[in-house]
Amino acid sequence: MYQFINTIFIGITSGAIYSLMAIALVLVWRSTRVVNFAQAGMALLSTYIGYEFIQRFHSFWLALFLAMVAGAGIGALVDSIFMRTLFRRVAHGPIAGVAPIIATLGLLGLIRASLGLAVGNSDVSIRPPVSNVGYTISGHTLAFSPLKLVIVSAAVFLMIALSILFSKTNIGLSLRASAFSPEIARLAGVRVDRVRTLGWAIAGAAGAAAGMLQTPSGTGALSPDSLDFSLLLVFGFIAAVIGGLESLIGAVLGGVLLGLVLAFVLTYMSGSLVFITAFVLLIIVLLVRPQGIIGMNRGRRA
Amino acid sequence: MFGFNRGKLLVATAVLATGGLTLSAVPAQAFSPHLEVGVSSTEIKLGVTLPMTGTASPGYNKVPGAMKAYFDYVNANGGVNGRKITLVVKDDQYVPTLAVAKTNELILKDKVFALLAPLGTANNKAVAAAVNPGRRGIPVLFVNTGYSGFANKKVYPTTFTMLPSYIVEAKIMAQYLKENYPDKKIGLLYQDDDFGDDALAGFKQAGLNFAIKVPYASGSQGVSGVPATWIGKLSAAGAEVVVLFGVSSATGAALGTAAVMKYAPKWVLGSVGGDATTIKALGVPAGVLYNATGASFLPATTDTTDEYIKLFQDINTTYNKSAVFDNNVLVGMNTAFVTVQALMAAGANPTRKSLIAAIERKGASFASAGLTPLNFSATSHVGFAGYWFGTYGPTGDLKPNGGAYTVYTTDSAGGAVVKSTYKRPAMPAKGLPN
Amino acid sequence: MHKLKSTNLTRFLFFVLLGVALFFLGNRVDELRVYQGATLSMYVIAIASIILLTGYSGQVSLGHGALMAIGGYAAAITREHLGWPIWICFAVAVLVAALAGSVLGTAAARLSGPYLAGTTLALAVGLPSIANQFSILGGEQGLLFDVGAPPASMGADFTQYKWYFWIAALTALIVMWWLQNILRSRYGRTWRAVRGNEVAAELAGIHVGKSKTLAFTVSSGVAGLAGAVLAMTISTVSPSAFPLSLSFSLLTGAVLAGVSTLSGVIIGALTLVATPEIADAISRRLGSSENVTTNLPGLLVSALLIIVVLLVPNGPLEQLRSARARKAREATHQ
Amino acid sequence: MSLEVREVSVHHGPIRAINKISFDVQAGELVAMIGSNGAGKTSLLRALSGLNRSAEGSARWNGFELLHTKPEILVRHGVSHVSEGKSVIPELTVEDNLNLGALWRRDQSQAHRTRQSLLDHFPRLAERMKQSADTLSGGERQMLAICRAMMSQPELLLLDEPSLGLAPLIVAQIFETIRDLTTTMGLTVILVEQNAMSALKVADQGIVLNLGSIAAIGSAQSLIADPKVRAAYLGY
Repeated sequence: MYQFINTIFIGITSGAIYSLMAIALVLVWRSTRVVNFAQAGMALLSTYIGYEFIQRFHSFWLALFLAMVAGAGIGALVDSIFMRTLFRRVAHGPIAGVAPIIATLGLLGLIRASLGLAVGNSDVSIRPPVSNVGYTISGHTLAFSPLKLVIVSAAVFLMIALSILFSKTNIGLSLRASAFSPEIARLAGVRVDRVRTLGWAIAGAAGAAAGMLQTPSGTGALSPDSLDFSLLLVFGFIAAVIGGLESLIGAVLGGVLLGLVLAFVLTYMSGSLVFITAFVLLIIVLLVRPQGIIGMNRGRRA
Repeated sequence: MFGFNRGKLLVATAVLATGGLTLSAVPAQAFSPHLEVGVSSTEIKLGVTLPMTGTASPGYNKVPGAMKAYFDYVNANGGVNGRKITLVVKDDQYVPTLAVAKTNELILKDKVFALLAPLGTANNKAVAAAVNPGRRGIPVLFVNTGYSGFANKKVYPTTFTMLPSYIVEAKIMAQYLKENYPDKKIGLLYQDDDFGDDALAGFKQAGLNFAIKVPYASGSQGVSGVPATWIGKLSAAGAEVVVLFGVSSATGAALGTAAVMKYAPKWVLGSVGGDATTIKALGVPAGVLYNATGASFLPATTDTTDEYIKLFQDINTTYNKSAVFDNNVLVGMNTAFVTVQALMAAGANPTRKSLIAAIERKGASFASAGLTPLNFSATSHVGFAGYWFGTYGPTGDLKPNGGAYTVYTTDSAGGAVVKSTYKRPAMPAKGLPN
Repeated sequence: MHKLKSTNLTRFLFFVLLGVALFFLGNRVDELRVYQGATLSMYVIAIASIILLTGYSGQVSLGHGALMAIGGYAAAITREHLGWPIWICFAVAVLVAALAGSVLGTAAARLSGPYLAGTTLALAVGLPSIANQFSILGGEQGLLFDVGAPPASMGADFTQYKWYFWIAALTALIVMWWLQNILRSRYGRTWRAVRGNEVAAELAGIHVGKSKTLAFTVSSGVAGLAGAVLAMTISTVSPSAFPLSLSFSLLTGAVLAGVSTLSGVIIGALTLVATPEIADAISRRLGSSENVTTNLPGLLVSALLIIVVLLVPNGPLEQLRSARARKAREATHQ
Repeated sequence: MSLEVREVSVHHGPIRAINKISFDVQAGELVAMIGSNGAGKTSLLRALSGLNRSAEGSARWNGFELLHTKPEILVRHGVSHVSEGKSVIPELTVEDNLNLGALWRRDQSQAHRTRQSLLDHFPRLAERMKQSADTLSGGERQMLAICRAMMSQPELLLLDEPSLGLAPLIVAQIFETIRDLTTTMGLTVILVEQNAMSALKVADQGIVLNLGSIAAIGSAQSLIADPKVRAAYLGY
């Protein structure tokens, strides 16, 4: 029973971390129809910037805020000087489907290598801002700590806040319109280029939050070659696809579903099945619903 | 779409021509007839492939720097019979395809004399099969893996191992556990591939039973939530002693997560993932390691009373930009130290054959920081085959249990685990073999 | 600019000619270049499989590394357990990978862009870890794949690598020739129609789903063959030989080659093989510090990729062609 | 207030879609622009609305140059374009599609009033505010597209083939609505149509395009009466 409850906690907290990344991916997808593989690199860079701020100001929370600002700046920069040029040049043909993937992969490599050049390939570490020791209830320690509470809250908060932003505000309407039909949005007077850049900026900030929160929740280590960030990208993307790519709630649901299924398979079946489980879960979900849990029924080809 | 107009033929020809140019633009390397490949009157060239970048690189990418540092120290003190040693480092990103390609470059383009300390089981196996240094007579010195298969002289005739095999380690560890924790429930975390399979074989041979065995997929330790499931299973099974037989990142993740879940069994760390510096660099607080048991075949990295450690630390400061002196650096330096002795033993004008013969003949008497003997002989290419156990102090220093190094040795086959009587000889003056 | 009459025969002769040229080239260069030639041929096949899928049927796969793994393992198991001749092992690699591809392709045909990308990515991450679950797959160290020594009739100084190169280059030539033929066939036209406009193709009576599945199947089979060739060049198959980065570098090669046409495939392969070496040389010339030598190759490859995507997104050949077309147009306008 | 088009040319690669054409449109007029498929109607409209910014020449609305200006800027200067094929975003609700047209406006209370008066005009849309736009019928979508453009309170409205794919009865309704809007709101409208007869019937002026040049221009009645135009474009 205790193990069962703990497994649920493990699933939810790890799911929350995948969700944070999934949210960032969904944001870029929703505002520009690009699957942003550079998101891992942008998050890594933002987290390094956050680490520098921690060294300077000795406050995780201030550093988190500044890292998110930096992440937003990085996102905006990537879009305005990079993706905009790309879209001007590749609008049509088979390349239009792969160019954004290739370009963002290239960017991921560029950020990695530049970071490696700048800071070297060894680790630095970020301490948890609040206790990461599990809560104890009647003598049992749960796999759930104040830090994990912060992470889950952050994922839920971002989901709610950004969902409101998207569905209830004028900015959100501009974002959605620009993503679905840039031409019509333009004709309606939406400054599509700026709106897209804004979408990237918000995603950059969300990605920075994911990086800053996941690092201390793991071992705390940070390096340009960090395995954790590549895996965060892969699992975040899988979560986003499971959730349906169009919806922030879907991103969180996808993340939590992935987290729970992984936790239960690893605990009750075999610890070796991590990657296979992720693949099988994705296939099952997509066979039942090709557009993800909360996807649009008449999904656009993109 | 595929009409062959003239333009396309032109382009195709141009591409072919460029390809041809690139392919043929290799200067034919001139070499004197009486000197072996990779040996000139002033230089001996060695080569290493290992992950310098990528997710497998942390820790291991410090080894070449350490080896270079020791070679530079030797070079500054007259070199090997007047020749300087250079080490060509290639990044294989832990991918066998790249390991083969880079090893080919080392042999065919850089023309190295011997391969040194290549890393990784799959990589070494692919290189052995595709590049076949064995058939070409190219020495592969001191592979940096504990997979027991490479000690098979028939399959890998020019390969020498340095690390004790995982089987040896597991057998000795089993003995230690049976002696010290006879009635405790013991749990095991292991990597679910050949690394773990070797360990399981060793534990099984020694007749040790685990209350619970938790496998993990290589790489999955970086996935959020995965380490928590290990700890969940270990604690649910009530394991009081837990053996962590994985890589550093897995050990670190297990220890860190256990602290979060307030699970505090007696930890016993395998040597691969047991380097305190690496674990601490992963962000795990030193306190978590406190009182855990660790194993090594080299002196503790912080033991400055040891003459080798003291010398290597000095060399590290002078020639390695004061890199953090951890087990990777120590292993690198010690490997380089043994390599220099092998080169010296191979004669005034070493050949690949004479190098292999020298190690087979004199290898067992080579000086080294190791606390167990090197077992090289005409019939054995196995290096170290023993371990001592220690306890991590509050700052993460591994100190031998009982104050002195008590070393156990065994072999990868059915041999018994015995207490070693080996007395390490004194270090050659200034750590320079002669 | 007039077109030479293109028939199956001229095309066949072109490939024969190319083969003869490669044969002489193989005799003139040193051992390392011969080995790289085998790797190059492997990349030609693998990149062709990507171009076929993306350029001609408009689907994106991030998981072709996994399909290569399937082919590689199929060939190795056939060789090790049945001891069949090498060309049968290659054929088995094609069939098994194509079978896996058809299953995956059936699912893929229902998925639009990013969903397919996600599925194939998960496959690339998930599949290699199966190797440790079944002992027949040999675990982390993998299986040996020994294609055997070159026939004695080739002479004593005919090296193992030259043998690899011959097999790989011949395989690549046959694959390219066959692909050119299939692309000019009914299937090729169907794929292009689907790529151009799915709705229009559907109206024209093309079964879009079937057509896409077929393209995925053929592409997977070719990828499987590339996997077998890769396994030959490293004489083993192991999970770590097919990392996610392999799938990514194939996409990179396809973009460098120009995804819309097969004819640039050699450029993509050449760049993949040469760039690390060039980067290595540059970094060694510049590199005083370890940090530079370690990170510069990655930096250069990424930068090259970004430059190509931004400046010549359709590949250098396509760029050349359109530039020439523009010039020709201007000439006629005057 | 008027639109002055002077020597405008539009290229599509090597093909010249519009060849140096000039004409004027007076404020408050409804101009039907007709011509066969490929005559260059849509190309001209896209140049005027900033969607194609490679056009040459000059087109001024009240002295403001339209060519080479981004569509999102033109909207702010009173020029709205409803592009070909039901210019609505099917993934958004009817309400969102409407609101989209006025997002750029500082004064949202004004936008609210505009919306109210449009909804009074089109009760069908008012009933379907929360539905997604792809649940609407073709005619309703076209209405929605026009309303979205009206939300920007344009002075000059460019309409590209609003009748495309609609039943004749619906087409008549749409044209009536356009006529109505022109008169009651004092709009200036350029209506590009294949459906030449229906368009000319509601228009004040007509322009006939042929192969990128103006073939005929004049009052709508005179064009309907012109036998050559009748034969070539009106089908009888």
